[in-house]
Amino acid sequence: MASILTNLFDGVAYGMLLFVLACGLAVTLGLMNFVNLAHGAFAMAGGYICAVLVNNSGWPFFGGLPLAFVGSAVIGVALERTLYRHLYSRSHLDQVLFSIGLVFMSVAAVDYIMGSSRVFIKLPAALEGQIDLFGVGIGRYRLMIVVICGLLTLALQLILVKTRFGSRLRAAVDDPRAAIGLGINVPQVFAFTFAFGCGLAGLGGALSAEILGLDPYFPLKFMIYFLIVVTVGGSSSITGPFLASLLLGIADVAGKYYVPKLGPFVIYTVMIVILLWRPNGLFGRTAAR
Amino acid sequence: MTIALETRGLEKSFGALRVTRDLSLKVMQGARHALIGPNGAGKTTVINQLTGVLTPNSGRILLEGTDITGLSVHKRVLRGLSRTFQINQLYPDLTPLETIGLAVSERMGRGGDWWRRMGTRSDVNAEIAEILSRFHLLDVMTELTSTLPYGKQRLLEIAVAIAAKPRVLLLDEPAAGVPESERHDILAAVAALPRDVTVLLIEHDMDLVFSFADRISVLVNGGLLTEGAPDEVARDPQVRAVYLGEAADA
Amino acid sequence: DDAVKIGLILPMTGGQASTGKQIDNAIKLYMQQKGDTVAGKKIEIILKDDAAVPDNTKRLAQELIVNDKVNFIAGFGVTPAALAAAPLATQAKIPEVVMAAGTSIITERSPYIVRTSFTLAQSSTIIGDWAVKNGIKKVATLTSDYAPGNDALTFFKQHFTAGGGEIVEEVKVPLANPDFAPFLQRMKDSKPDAMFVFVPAGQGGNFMKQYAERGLDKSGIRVIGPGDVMDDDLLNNMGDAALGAVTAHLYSAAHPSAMNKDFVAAYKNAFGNRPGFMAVSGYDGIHLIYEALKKTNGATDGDKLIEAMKGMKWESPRGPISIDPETRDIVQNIYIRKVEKVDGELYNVEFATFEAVKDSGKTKK
Amino acid sequence: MPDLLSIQGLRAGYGEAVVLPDMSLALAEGQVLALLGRNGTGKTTLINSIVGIVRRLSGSVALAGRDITAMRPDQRARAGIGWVPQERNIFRSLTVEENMTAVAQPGPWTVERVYEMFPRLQERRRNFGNQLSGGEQQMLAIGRALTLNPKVLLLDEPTEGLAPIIVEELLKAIGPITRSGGICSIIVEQNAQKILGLADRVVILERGTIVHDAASSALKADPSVLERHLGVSGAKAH
Amino acid sequence: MTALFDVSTHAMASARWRASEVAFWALALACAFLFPSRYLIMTDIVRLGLFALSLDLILGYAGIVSLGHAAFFGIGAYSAGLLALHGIINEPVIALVAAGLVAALLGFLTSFLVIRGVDLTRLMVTLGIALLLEALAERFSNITGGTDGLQGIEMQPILGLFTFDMFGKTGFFYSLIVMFILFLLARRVVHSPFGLSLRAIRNNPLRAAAIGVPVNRRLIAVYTLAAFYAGIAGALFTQTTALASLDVFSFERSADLMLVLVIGGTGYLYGGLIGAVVFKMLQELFQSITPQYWLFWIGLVLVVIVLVGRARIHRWVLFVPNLIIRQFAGRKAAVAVPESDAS
Ligand SMILES: Nc1ncnc2c1ncn2[C@@H]1O[C@H](COP(=O)(O)OP(=O)(O)OP(=O)(O)O)[C@@H](O)[C@H]1O
Ligand SMILES: Nc1ncnc2c1ncn2[C@@H]1O[C@H](COP(=O)(O)OP(=O)(O)OP(=O)(O)O)[C@@H](O)[C@H]1O
Ligand SMILES: CC(C)C[C@H](N)C(=O)O
Ligand SMILES: [Mg+2]
Ligand SMILES: [Mg+2]
Repeated sequence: MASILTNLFDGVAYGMLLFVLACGLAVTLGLMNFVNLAHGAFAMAGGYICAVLVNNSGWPFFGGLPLAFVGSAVIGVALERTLYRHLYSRSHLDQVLFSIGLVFMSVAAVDYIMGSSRVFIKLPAALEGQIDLFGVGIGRYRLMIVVICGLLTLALQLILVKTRFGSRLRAAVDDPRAAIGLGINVPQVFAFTFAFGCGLAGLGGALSAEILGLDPYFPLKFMIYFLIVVTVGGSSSITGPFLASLLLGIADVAGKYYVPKLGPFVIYTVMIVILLWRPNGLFGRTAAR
Repeated sequence: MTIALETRGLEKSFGALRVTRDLSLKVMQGARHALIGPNGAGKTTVINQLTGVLTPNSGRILLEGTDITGLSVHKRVLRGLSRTFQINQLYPDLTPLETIGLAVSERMGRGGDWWRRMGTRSDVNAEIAEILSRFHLLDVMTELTSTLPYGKQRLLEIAVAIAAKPRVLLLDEPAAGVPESERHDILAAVAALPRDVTVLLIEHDMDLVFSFADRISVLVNGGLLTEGAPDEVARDPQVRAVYLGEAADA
Repeated sequence: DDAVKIGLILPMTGGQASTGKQIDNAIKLYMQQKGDTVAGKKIEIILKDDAAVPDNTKRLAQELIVNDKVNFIAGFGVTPAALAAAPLATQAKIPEVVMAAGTSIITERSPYIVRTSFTLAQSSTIIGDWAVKNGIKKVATLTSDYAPGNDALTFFKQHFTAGGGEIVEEVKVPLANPDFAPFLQRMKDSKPDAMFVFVPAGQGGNFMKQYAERGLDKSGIRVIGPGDVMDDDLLNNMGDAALGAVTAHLYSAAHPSAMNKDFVAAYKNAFGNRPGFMAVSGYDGIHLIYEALKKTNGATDGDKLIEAMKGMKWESPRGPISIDPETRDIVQNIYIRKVEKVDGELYNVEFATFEAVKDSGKTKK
Repeated sequence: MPDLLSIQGLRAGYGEAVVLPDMSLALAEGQVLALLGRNGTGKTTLINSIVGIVRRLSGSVALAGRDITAMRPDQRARAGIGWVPQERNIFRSLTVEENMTAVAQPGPWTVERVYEMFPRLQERRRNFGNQLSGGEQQMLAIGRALTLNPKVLLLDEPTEGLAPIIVEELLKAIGPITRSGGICSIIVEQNAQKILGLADRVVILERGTIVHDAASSALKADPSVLERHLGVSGAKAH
Repeated sequence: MTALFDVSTHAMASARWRASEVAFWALALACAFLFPSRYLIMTDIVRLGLFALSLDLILGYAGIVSLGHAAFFGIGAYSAGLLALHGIINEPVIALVAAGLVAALLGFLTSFLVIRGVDLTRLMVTLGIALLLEALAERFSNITGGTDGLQGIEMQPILGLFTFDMFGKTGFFYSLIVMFILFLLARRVVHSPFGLSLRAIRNNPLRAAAIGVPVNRRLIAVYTLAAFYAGIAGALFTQTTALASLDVFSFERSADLMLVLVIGGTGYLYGGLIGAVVFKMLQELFQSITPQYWLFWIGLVLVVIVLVGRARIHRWVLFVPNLIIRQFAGRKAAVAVPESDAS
């Protein structure tokens, strides 16, 4: 019984981590309709920024996390203003080519600068080990992930659904020409959104170093996972990818625990089955695009 | 006279919204039938069910006496039911020649030929040539559809529907967006159809409706309000109240 | 002509890139130390990246042989790559020096293959024996699900159960595995005395961190295994959780010999981090080539070179090693090490030595 | 009284093609101007130049005496240009209500007031843009422009696809909206008949140039102008 | 009657061989004799070109995006490998066709999963299928050799006459001929009414159905055909390298394929071939300059290609050839230029 709950908790934490990593992509791909396969590169950037600050410059871990967000967001907005914005109106295939190109460049550049070995971020002692809660082992680090990610999710959902910014963003995506003609500052909305998505990715990258490992191939290795989350979740809201992340996290952990022989089958099978059942993802709007 | 197209107790809802309510409609063979009604009355939805794009929740659709309710879109076309769209549905990267060529090939059941090159069957070519010239599209036949002026695109939209040699043709606001001076091209093309082709027209331009239709059904809130000859309908106070307004003086 | 060409095929990109980098670095270091001429011939290295994909390996090897007319092919980060090149070595009659790949079968695939790395049988059998002798009765195993992992598992099991040990849980994790949590939980729930672990070098760090997170270090479940999981490359970053892990391996950066001290210092000086066992394998691989050329007096005939390599013995940073004249595989000491803190850094400190261990995985004739 | 909207020597087009060679036009407060012309004569181009989404080569646009030529389209919109695009351009993944709230500016026109004008929209308020009928989309495009509370209302073929009774109501409403709100309106229309009764002033374009500019009462008196420029008889169609 | 004449000439025009196409193939053949030391990489290019051609059939013509095309490549590769390894079919050409058919069967079965859904769904479902197959191949290591791959494949001479040699000469000509034959078939198919209906579906499935095109059936047919092509490419891979290992199914293989096709341009059949040449040559060039960091430069090239615009690059690259061709063949005979992309 205790191990069921521990597994459930691990699954939730893993899912939340996936969500923070992928939700920026859910915004760029799902809302802005831009296929940014380089999303993982921003996560990697956040991870390395945090690692360098904490390991080399002696920053505390909790000081490194916000800077991972800010650093990635700044890189994101710089690239958005110079490169990405020229590609919003291009075909998806162009976007794929472009963003894969960026991934390749980032991988090689990080390999050159940081070396190809894995990097770890030194954690404060408070985050190490497990707490025992009525026999259920709760990892402290994972607990922190659950808390941070949970709060982020709530905030994000509020911004997108309850604020005018959310509908302006969707309007800008649907029809940029009409949106700008009707008073929406489309470039600004896009740049802000993009930067925010990159920042989240950076935060996710810093949080995930401990669990997923951080090395120059991070953006390529996890690209598939991000895409799975976004597709299974559907692109019309943040709740979709969130539930998809949780579902996949729990299914993956449970699958590996109970049927370790079927390891990789679980996540792919879950994905295919869901997509056959709901081709637009769990929360996709059937009629939209 | 036989019935070309008929619906029996058609029902369609989007969630809680009943868009088609117990609709029973008969369109006679060779009729020039118009379907009018307020915005959002469900006219386009009816067409979408007739052609198989939407599946009705209940009710039957009969084409020349046979039940086609469960048939897929393309099979209905092969049985002689063809349509135009309220908003052009064309192939931006294909030329009018290819667009019409494909429609003709499909109608002759040769659309699946994978070993034969296009343009090698003279019967197909002859028919393409005939349709292109009837719709004044010969001079632009090798240009990409996306680069054609709107009026030509609208003509092509109708030409494609007619290339399928329908026995029943459904027109959804064929004159939408076409300026008055060019409407007669479209009207003329439709008027030139053989008399045994049945036409069901949806249109908000009352000049066009009254000059074209010999029978009019009025749809309101998904159900049939009234039906009759044009002058009867035009005089109907209910129709005037919900749809025509005061200006109608046909 | 006066040049000897060596086609060095390594994974320089992709998940195995760190293996390739270590070997490449070690070879550069060696040539810097020993000069680039042997027996009057200039040594020329042609480095190619195969990203650990066997068909790349094969094409690159073939082109190196046919177009560049290389005299050796060397490197090979993973088993399938080494195997893919084997028929070419045979056909072209040139030596294939395997500097990383670790499954037993490799050297049997061509009479021209020589290995300077290790086989997983070497370390896994030793740790199996050691475990039995040191009072470990119940072991749960966690191995990466691919050929080397399966080798490690099989040989460990053989020796451990033969000595009366019991395997209480056996988990194979996918090679590309992001999160160890569920597997570790399974380990924990099976309550063993120790867990036998093989994951490819790069993943060791993550594994150990999660091992600690789950409190396995505190619950008295020790980590044992072949040394890959405790690769010197990453060891120092793993944190105190790694303390006390016992592994059997061919090399430790803490190996107490003068030669090794110099090697470690020079490597650190040149590349900024510690050499791992891959670096040593590369270092010895190029040494073997140099020595063979010396013996043949610069002659590059493949058969002669292989003959020269067979039975060669020398002192490596890892300790004394030799090439088995029958199998052309490496014979080396396997050390039992424990992770300890030395001068504030984590090291695998050797405390027992099994001398001149041959690969026991060869098919018995 | 100063002109609310004033266009001076505007030259605009697409790529190489110049559609409007040299356009000057001024509208006073309370004025409703009908813009007529055959297909492709540049009516939409003129509207879109005022909105700011067509490439301007030279000339200037001023709103209430303030030069807005250098402004981006979104700034112009917020400064008071309200636009009903010819293609409606409803935001398909926004609900009916969001389509309006996303762009709304403070002022007398609220979403509620639009609902009063088009009750149909209120019924469909939670529908997404791509789930509307053709006519409902048109109503929404008009409502959306109104919630911007513009000083200049640009309506590009607003009656297309609307039921006759709605057309009638809409056209009847535009005059009062314009006059009571102290704004000005430009309506592009294919059907000259529908519009003559409503507009104060009629401008006819031909190849991007104004060929006729007069009070609509003058046109009513002399239908031959329509015949000449638009190729349709000024007399009743039937 | 001139209308009829016009229609038939124009209708047939697209299928007519252009001077540039003849030049292309002449050049390909010339390469075979000009670079006798590079047969291996050229074989690699030909194989990749054929594989990309297969993707073009579904992506460029029918608008089906796939990130899992390696599934069929892999099935073809393993089928050919197993057939040869166990001596079931020893003659390579027959084995090749057999392997292609196995892949086609898989294509047919999975097509039902793929034709549903929007682009993104298709992308992920295809990817999922390929990854599942990879996992299966790993699991059933007693058949597939697991991570070590199939070992000890020995190919018999082609038609009993031509042995595969160390220099890759036989392998190259074999691959080139197979590719050319399949190219001719593909060319025939895309210029048929069937091919036209695919383009119509890609452009507007709603309208396609509304003129009587059985959309799903056509998509299933072309998906199966493309799987056959990919299977053949995979089988060629095994036959010319005597290898088959898990990475034939890998995501990287599918992703590279996408890059290749997009670089070359979709929807005119030559895109995959040209893309394969460009991609492989760039890779080769950068790898020889910097074996460690070549990815950076490839990435940079991709980014630049997109920023400059593929269409513009095509125009620049084709400027000189077109000039020459026009001299000889008159104004209309310029090199085919790709259609605008799907999606
Ligand atoms: N997918 C959908 N989901 C929900 N409601 C829908 C959907 N499609 C249409 N509707 C609603 O159904 C009603 C009928 O729409 P339909 O398009 O059939 O009207 P119409 O009679 O063609 O109107 P118009 O003359 O304005 O084109 C409308 O109120 C519309 O909002
Ligand atoms: N995006 C564009 N790119 C290039 N040319 C265009 C574009 N839009 C319009 N044109 C051209 O500009 C000219 C004027 O077009 P415009 O749309 O302004 O005419 P219009 O009077 O609004 O016609 P309609 O009655 O059809 O709406 C036409 O010749 C048209 O072909
Ligand atoms: C232990 C590892 C170095 C083994 C190597 N990856 C191989 O495939 O053989
Ligand atoms: Mg409608
Ligand atoms: Mg216009």
